[in-house]
Amino acid sequence: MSQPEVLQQSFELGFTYTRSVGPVVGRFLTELRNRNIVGIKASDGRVVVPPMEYDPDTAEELSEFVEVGQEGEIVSFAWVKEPREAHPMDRPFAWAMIRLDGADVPMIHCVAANAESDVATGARVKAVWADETIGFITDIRCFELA
Amino acid sequence: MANLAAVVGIGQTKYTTKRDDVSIAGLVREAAVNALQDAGLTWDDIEAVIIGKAPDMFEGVIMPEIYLTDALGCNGKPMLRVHTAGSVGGSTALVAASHVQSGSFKRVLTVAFEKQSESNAMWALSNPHPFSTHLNAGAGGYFAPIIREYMRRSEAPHDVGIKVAVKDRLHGARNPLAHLQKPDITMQEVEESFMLWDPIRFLESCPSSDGACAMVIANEELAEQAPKPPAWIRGVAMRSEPTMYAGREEVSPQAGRDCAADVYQQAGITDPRRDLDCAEVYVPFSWYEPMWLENLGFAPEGEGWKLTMEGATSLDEGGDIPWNPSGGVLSSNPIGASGMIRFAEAARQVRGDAGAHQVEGAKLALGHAYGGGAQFFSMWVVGAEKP
Amino acid sequence: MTDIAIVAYQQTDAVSDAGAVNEVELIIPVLGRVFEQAGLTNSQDVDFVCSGSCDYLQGAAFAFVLGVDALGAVPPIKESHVEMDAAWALYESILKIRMGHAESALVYGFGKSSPGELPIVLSQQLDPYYLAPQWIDAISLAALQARQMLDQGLVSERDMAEVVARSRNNALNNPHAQLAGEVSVDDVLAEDTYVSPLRKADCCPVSDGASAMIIATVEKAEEWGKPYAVISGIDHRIETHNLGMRDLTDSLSTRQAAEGAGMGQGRVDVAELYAPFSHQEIILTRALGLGEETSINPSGGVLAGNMMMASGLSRVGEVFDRIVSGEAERGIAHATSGPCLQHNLVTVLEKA
Amino acid sequence: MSEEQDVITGIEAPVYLKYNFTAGAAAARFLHQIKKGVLTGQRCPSCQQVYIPPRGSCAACGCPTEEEVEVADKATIQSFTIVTIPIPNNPIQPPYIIANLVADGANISFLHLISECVNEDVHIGQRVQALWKPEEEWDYAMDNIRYFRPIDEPDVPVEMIGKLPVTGWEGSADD
Repeated sequence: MSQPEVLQQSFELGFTYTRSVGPVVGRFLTELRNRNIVGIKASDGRVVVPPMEYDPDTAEELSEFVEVGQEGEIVSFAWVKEPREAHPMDRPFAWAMIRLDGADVPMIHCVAANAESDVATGARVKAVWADETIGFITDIRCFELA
Repeated sequence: MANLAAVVGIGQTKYTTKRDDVSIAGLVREAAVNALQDAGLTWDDIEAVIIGKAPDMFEGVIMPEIYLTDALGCNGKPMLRVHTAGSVGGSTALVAASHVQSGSFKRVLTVAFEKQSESNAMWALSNPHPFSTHLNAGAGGYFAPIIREYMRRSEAPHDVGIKVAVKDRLHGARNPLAHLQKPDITMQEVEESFMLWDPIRFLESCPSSDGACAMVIANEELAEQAPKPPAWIRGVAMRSEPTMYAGREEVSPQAGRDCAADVYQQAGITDPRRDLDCAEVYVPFSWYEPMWLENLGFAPEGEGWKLTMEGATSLDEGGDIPWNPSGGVLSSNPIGASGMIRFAEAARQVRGDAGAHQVEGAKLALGHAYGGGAQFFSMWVVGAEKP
Repeated sequence: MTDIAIVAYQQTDAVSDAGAVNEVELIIPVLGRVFEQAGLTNSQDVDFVCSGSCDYLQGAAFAFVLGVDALGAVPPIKESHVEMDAAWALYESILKIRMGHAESALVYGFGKSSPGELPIVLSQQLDPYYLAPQWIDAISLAALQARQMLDQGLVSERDMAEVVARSRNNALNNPHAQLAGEVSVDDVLAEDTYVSPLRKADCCPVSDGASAMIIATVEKAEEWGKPYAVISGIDHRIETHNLGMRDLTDSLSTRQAAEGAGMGQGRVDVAELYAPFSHQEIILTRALGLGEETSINPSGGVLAGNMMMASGLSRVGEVFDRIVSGEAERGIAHATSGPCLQHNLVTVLEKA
Repeated sequence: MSEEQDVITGIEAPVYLKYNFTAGAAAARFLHQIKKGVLTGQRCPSCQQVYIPPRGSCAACGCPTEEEVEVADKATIQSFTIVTIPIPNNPIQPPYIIANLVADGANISFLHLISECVNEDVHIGQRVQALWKPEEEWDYAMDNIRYFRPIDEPDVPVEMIGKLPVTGWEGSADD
């Protein structure tokens, strides 16, 4: 019994999911559409952005929204030299943990920069809005150095 | 010998086509909070969480326990995710029970869910794959030929499935959580409904629902202290067999018969129709009631349909062995949760807490789930009395 | 609590692309070998079977259903499945034995990650509203964690390269390893960065493969008369899904699991840690308080080959092999799930 | 400000992932054969049952299967359903019949379409044969068979379905 040649075929597993978001995520996305960023106060008083629905320590529902700034500081970053097809940018960029002004907990988003050497932990960045905001996380198109 | 364990809290969501007011976390959370409230407990009282759902493709969230950690108060606790196809809700309850029955945990929370409105189950189940013929027309397409073979063998009248469809919807009308509320449904309405997968009509099929179900399971000591009556777990069993093999009995799978025999033996049941007071059995297509009546030993082979037609399984007709008093899968089907709903509804019955669909004086009940190509089975028997 | 004996362990080679092999074809040879090692024929000879796999790795729903075809499940068997690494299937199986419903169990895990783009596939494990829609790949998340370690002076790039070099060299003695070789720290450091600050060598490869294990009560293991090791403890803990709220430079849940499993009650001769990135091995080593007396990842660990959904079970298997061969008397195996070590399981194994 | 607009309650989240599927060894052999217009199964070395399409193992025995066996393109209807809803991503228009068919020489059924028939007359035990696409369209796919259609042979008794030799069905003495 011979081994036949290998048969390969590419396929796409895809669906556009229709997600209901609930009041907390919904509030954040609604504010994004209006080009505002809100966080939520956790049980220990820390401001979390984007807002979590439930507190990690007490498991209680969170509800106290806090508007935060659109600028912040890079807490950590990863420099992507070769963006993948799914990535939001087609030229080198950074993923970063960004602590926005008025927030305590960093959020993760992408940072546009010309070179890795331009990005640093502690660097200030500001949100760049998409041309059209629709209430989706990518309404913040990216951050760029402030 | 397994340690004793009992259900001390049950929580469900209202089942509906689309819960458009909550996130996935919010849906799961709601059932969990309801279960904690029912048990008179808080998050701190829970030692571990066991979560189940059907394929991740239904919501497009891979291994969702990772994202649901906080919604279920799991930070710092063990969290386990079970997936055994359509039987998963039942299997998840059994894995949760094993946490307590093994003596490893005193009290755990288990949750199963599906937010089917996020996608389309037909799509997820019949997603084209290279080199395959792609003739898979969803679950109904798979089960219709098996039902046809049952009809041929049993020579059952054509309206048995119609009768089950009506009976379960009338049961569902007693259950405010049930998705379909059809108190005025008639045999004629079912018969005239669209034939989807001949011989399965639209109204002989389950709906597609969003929903979650949760239970708190505790050890003997804590169950005895529980504020509401516990449902004692009297037997647990699982069986699996391959989807296809030469000579496989698809109408009445061996795995189902073996699983039932195992769980009955543990619970001391010798005649299920006589010994059990009611059963919550996974019947997603109406004809599966007579088929499972035989498979589970409530009726001899070929005669399950007679029980259905006599009204033995109907609350409204005062039957001696009501099946699916909650309305069953035919009234609500959040796939990943459907098995756990059967297990939880069986527990509600023996706790005397089933409201308008309570089977009077129910002391011993069967919860049943199946999945895959009717190849994965999970069952438990719960009782009002401690074994 | 009932002690559990591990009686047999087998795995496939970790390969970058298993090619023309479906799930069943991947599993069958491993199951055949693990049954042979235990002196058994097929799953009819054990009381329970539990597996771990993930549909999205190869993009087909119900991948595990086909796995049942490899078991000889006629007549039907007691069987269950976790959509997790098979280390958690081991956990479930142990509960089953401890509740008295089984005396023995087959545990297996399998994954074919090569058909998809694994780091991107794993991005869909994240929060479905904030993170998954951004398609943040698993390597970039680990890089964010590594940068925090570097920035805080908790590791140096040389420390990370030392982990890689040791992995490659250790893997020379592991016939199943995908990446092995006489690699020096300077060789690693000479490599350019990949997703900075990580080099490609800091990241585990994508592997296809499967592993399987047979466990039993100690009484049953004695009856079978095969050499065995004892699982004296097992525990697992998960942490918040918000990466920004975790101290990514530590692994609190690993420490909690180790405490729960009773790791501190004796010397640890060998530790197999599921660290898909070099800096994570350092985080885990510190979280567990492992010192000089412990041989860490003698197999090369998952940097030498990461069979998703089987690697966690493989860590247990590697420690088992060393205990029954007499190389070690007591060891721990660690498994992880989720981004940046979110969910961790620790098993303590001892000489019988 | 935000109060003036509707609050967002839902989003659309496209999740599209690309995979490169490789057929398993058993499937690859089957597909190479069907490209030549031949249906090939595999026989279990233990229970002797013939599986088609083969998956590389006998699901009942859990052992690998290697021996290749050619089966006929004539088959018997084991059961079927008439589907009246469309299959997502599939051009076939309802109503159509999908049947579990057991090819002569095989012991297990596969799914395929039944056509050139009166839907109401299709029945369990009915004999059918493959209608192949033109040879120049043959590919590595079961779709090389466009559908199966009834043939003029006596019905197979239910207890005989799945037990016919590759040489086919002569019809029993009492037919």
